[in-house]
Amino acid sequence: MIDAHLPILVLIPLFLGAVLVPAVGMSRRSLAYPTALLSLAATLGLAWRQLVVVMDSGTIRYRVAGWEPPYGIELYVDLLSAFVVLIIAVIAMLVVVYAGSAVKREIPGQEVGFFSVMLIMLIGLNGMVLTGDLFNLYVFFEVSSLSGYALMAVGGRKAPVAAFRYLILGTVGASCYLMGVGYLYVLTGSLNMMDVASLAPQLSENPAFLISAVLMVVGLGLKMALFPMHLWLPDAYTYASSTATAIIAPVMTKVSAYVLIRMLYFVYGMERLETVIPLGSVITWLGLTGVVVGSIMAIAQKDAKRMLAYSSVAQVAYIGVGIGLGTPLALVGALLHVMNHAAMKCCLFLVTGSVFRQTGSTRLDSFNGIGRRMPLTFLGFTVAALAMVGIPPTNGFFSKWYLVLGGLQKDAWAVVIVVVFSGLLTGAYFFRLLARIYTKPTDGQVETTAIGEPPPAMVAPVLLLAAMLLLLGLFNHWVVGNIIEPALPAALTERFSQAGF
Amino acid sequence: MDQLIESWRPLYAIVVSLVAIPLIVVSGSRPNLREFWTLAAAFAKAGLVLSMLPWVLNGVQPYSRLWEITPGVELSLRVDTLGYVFALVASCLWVLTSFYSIGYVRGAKEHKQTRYFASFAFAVSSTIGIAFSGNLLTFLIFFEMLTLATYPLVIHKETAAARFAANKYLAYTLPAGMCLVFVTAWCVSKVGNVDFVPGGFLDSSLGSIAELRWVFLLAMLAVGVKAGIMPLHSWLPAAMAAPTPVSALLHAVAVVKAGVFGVLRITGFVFGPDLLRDIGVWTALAWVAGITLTVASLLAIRQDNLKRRLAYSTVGHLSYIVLGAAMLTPAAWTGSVLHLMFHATMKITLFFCAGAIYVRTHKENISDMHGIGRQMPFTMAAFAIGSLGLAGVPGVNGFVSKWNLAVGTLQADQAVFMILLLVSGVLNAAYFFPIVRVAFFEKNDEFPKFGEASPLMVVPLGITAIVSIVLGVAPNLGVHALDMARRIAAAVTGGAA
Amino acid sequence: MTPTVLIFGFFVIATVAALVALEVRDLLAASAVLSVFSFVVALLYVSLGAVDVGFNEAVLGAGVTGVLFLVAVYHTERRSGD
Amino acid sequence: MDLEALITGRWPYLFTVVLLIIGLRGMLLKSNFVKKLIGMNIFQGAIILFYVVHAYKLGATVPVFDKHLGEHADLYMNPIPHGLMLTAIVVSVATTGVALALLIVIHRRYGTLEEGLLLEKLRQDD
Amino acid sequence: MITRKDSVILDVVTRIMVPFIQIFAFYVIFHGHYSPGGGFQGGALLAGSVLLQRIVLGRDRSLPGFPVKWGVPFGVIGVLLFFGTGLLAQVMGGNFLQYDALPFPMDEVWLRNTGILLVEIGVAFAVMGTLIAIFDELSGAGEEA
Repeated sequence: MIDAHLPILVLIPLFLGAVLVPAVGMSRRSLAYPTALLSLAATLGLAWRQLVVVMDSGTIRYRVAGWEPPYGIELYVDLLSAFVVLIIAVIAMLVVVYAGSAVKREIPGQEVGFFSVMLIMLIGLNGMVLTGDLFNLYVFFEVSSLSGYALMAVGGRKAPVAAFRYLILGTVGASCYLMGVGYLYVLTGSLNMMDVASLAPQLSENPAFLISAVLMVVGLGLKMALFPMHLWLPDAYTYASSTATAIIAPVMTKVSAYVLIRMLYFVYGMERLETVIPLGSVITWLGLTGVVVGSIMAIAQKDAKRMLAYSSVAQVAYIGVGIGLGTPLALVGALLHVMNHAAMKCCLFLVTGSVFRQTGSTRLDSFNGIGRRMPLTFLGFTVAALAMVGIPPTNGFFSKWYLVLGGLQKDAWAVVIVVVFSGLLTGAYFFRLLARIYTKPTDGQVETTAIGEPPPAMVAPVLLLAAMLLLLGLFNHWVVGNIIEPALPAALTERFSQAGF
Repeated sequence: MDQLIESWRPLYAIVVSLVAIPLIVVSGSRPNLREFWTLAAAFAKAGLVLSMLPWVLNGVQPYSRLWEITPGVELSLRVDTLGYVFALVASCLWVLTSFYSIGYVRGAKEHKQTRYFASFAFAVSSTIGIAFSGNLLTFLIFFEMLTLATYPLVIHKETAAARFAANKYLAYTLPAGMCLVFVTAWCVSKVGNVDFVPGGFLDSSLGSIAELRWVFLLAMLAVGVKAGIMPLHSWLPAAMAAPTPVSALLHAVAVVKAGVFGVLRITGFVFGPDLLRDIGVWTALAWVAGITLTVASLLAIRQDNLKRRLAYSTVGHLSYIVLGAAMLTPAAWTGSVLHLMFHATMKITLFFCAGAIYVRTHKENISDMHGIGRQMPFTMAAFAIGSLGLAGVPGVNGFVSKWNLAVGTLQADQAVFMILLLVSGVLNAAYFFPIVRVAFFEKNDEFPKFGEASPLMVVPLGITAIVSIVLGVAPNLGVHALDMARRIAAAVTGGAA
Repeated sequence: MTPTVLIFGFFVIATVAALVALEVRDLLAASAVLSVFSFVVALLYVSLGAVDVGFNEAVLGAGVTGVLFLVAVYHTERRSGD
Repeated sequence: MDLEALITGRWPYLFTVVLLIIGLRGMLLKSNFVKKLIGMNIFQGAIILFYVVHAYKLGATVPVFDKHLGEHADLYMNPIPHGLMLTAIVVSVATTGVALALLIVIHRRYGTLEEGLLLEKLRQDD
Repeated sequence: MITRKDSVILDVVTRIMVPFIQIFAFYVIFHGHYSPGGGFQGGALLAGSVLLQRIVLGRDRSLPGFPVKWGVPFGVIGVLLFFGTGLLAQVMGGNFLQYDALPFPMDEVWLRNTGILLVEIGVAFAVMGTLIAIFDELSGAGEEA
């Protein structure tokens, strides 16, 4: 009986956590951390259970308040959404374990607010993934955005400015999305995704339908920081506290990317849109440009967090490339990269957090020779960096691998070449950094001797993530074969059925 | 067709040194224990590889099928004869190099020895992985792992030169890796199953000639960097900034041979002789190799730094192998495979000698080595043997492989390449013999008394020198090198050598 | 139901209020005009038949938002550069 | 549909579009942060207006049950957009609240809310 | 900033207005499910009445009415009420928020009525608590400076 209710049950521990953290935190601040941990652990367990259930017995459609779909809100959980929810839960769990010691040092006195707002953000993100209702998605979209602004505003001195800028752009994005929903509603009279999807085939020639698709791409593109809508991202990531970045960077943009995939391929039907406007090609080209520009910008940075932020722009652009290409293998690549990049970026940002905690700075200078002082932490960092570059057999290689195969399916040579060789640009900044980390600096920098490993709770998540990166790489086919591939829209796989699937 | 037999031994042979890495790292503060792990792994690996010899000689291919790593492609390890030859060379020489390394790093008081030994173990694992890869994707994975494993070794000294060399190394090998990714992806999307097949699995129906040529070009760029084909060779002399055992094993055996091995795999097992003739690229490859071996020899003469001279010599000799592969005839392939093995024993001898000299005298330049042969007679005698072999003097194993190569060029009706081979042999003599002459026949009064380096270094180099001679006299002794080479050549080219 | 003229009038007022709110240099006045805008829009909602939306907009948009703006302006500065 | 019919039949939509543009212009072009927020409020108001205008049916009444009209759905306006907009308004107020809180913090740290001045001060921070 | 403004008129009007606003707010909440209004508006009105006191009477004199500390707990109570109702329905075998599954001894129509009412009250509390908390946060932020 419980299984049928899983979609809503996943959200409930988060809700309870979000209200209980401030409640218990007001009396004893130290209780906030265990409460948050507990609620996330419950979510993690439920998310895992949900994935298992969905794999066993198929999609769960849950009617909130028992209303029939077109009128009530429906939660729609298929393999993909269960999978993304699990990714969010795992990443969040690790970050929260890490945050216990990190937050106390980095943003003292604000632990309660941090955990509470973070849980609210996770509600929003999970809600975006789970809901089957377009307007409900908007609400969750805003819930996650608002709490995201709040999280980002706490941190460095400049954090509020960055957060405010993000707020303005984010609101434009959310409003674009809302307009898109509006047009769709005008056309179909329904807000239920499945309903709209079943009506979409008759509408593909309708200009309003196309406008709404474009508006959605812009709205979600802004939130996922798809080039050139990434302008808010570098500042926001750089100035927010490392822990906040470590949860926002991996999850927020990825969830938006996932929602974009869900919209374009499951609701609108990309192949029908393609026949009227070259939306896919535009997204692909934006993605390719983003990969190159993001990577080049990352090379030019002097601050590790900023560098990682620009590399996020590039990595998200890979997802964009996959979305735009729209061949099954490219979509597999995009979805795999959603997972892979979440894990990699989380690991990298956690390490910058540790470095900040131990040295008080995240400038590249402060990484000089630090590999000897924090060997375990930087073992994790190294693996993640290699995954970013796309060295096999880490998972980063395989998402690009599928993108390349997807490109070859369509004979999209530009994609193939850019995706294959962009690893060089990524390598340019990561190997430079690795050389800094593991060898003594040549420019006579003073070596600080007092630096050591952070507390175990800050090392363990990094190492766990690093292990995940390798395992997800080696066993990527399990994920692809059991989760991603069965979840792809049937129309798409039929079109490319000769492609080895 | 060889018989297949399922076995975990190939996997164990790869994993054994990976297992050693954490042990090495953990016992970093206790050097003797740490070195014990290195040696244990080295012996275990060599033992595992040697234990597969009977199978290979009887035409049985052990394979470990792991799991599917991408749709339609498994992570598979398969020990065919060519892979076995390469693994044999790498694992046996690792044993010797381990002893030698211990003597070297302690003698030269290198820093960060733990990192050094750990990276070394990682590199050897990757090399064996390359050798045993059953398909192109597995090959790619280990190929990239090798790139990574070598990076810390090149940058080891952390001097400006070492940094420069390491960056240069990456700047060459990373793009090469990307090319290989492309080639692999192309093959997977065209063929699906990318298992290596003697004679190649691609055929001319898969794309236009131009497309196939491009793919071949990229494939050659991918493996050619590690194989030091000109103009992709310049990282190799720069990488001589690494400690000498690294140069000895990796830059004479593992890494560069992995590149050459890649050339053999791509030409013989991916494209195949027929397709290469169809798209007409084999002569181009042959000319590049021919030019490389001549020019590299000429450049070697001009080097005064001993290790750099050896590096250019390596570049030249790698191209012998590539040239043999490009000829596509049975004898040429036999020569290539033999040279893959024999060059390793000779060149590692020379590098061991260079290292021994460096540890004792801190001299790197040939012009400073007057009369050193009297101080270190065993070392320089071994050096002389290696030099003779590389110059192609009968009696040392280098002659056997060069002979087969020369026959192969004639089989292909390309006498011009035989002339290049002969010229290069003369040039080899021209840059090696002066060193021997300087060492033994010139006097230097201000040279203080030194004596031999530690036995940990002298014994390995003595062994490799002796092995070189033994194989020169009886190439089929012990591991049946000649038979194996002939079988590979027959399988690939479809004719008896 | 409601005369079209009235709706048209509300629209015009709303547009003018929006323009004024953005152009006035005194932020306190701008906040006040924003409240006016919200209120007019609320009236529009009501006259377009969305009674509860209008209700909500009047309370939240015109009331609470206006108050929040006032507080913020008091805490920061009244003058705007543009 | 010709232009005249478009303008006469759909003038409420035109107004919403005008409001949207006014709001967007304020958000993106005004240099004062408070002005940006005012623009944002107008922008969101316009979107809500769009939904409400769409839900408006001539000759129908407010979507509240009326004994005299009975259960003829045609006679009521579509209540769903209205319900949605209630939420949208709350969202916009919450956004404004968060944004204003940020503004106060920014002003406390940098003493200005003008974009140009602020950028200069940010640069000095480095 | 929120200090007392010396205006008797404002003062008196506020004192008279606040109870009316609040009563109206409760009306809105309780009638929400069959006339315009509901939890959102009612909560906002309640919050509005508190904010009016805060602004006109000044922070000090308005605090006894609704202390700053209460904002968050009100929100928490509201959310818990909302979820409690939803979960109760779920525990009793219905879907989340499926009112007719609530275990109260009433017929179905009344059950729905009561269920919605509980939820509306929860929402009202949450909205009120949150808005006041935002306001207090905003106006308090300046005082620390």
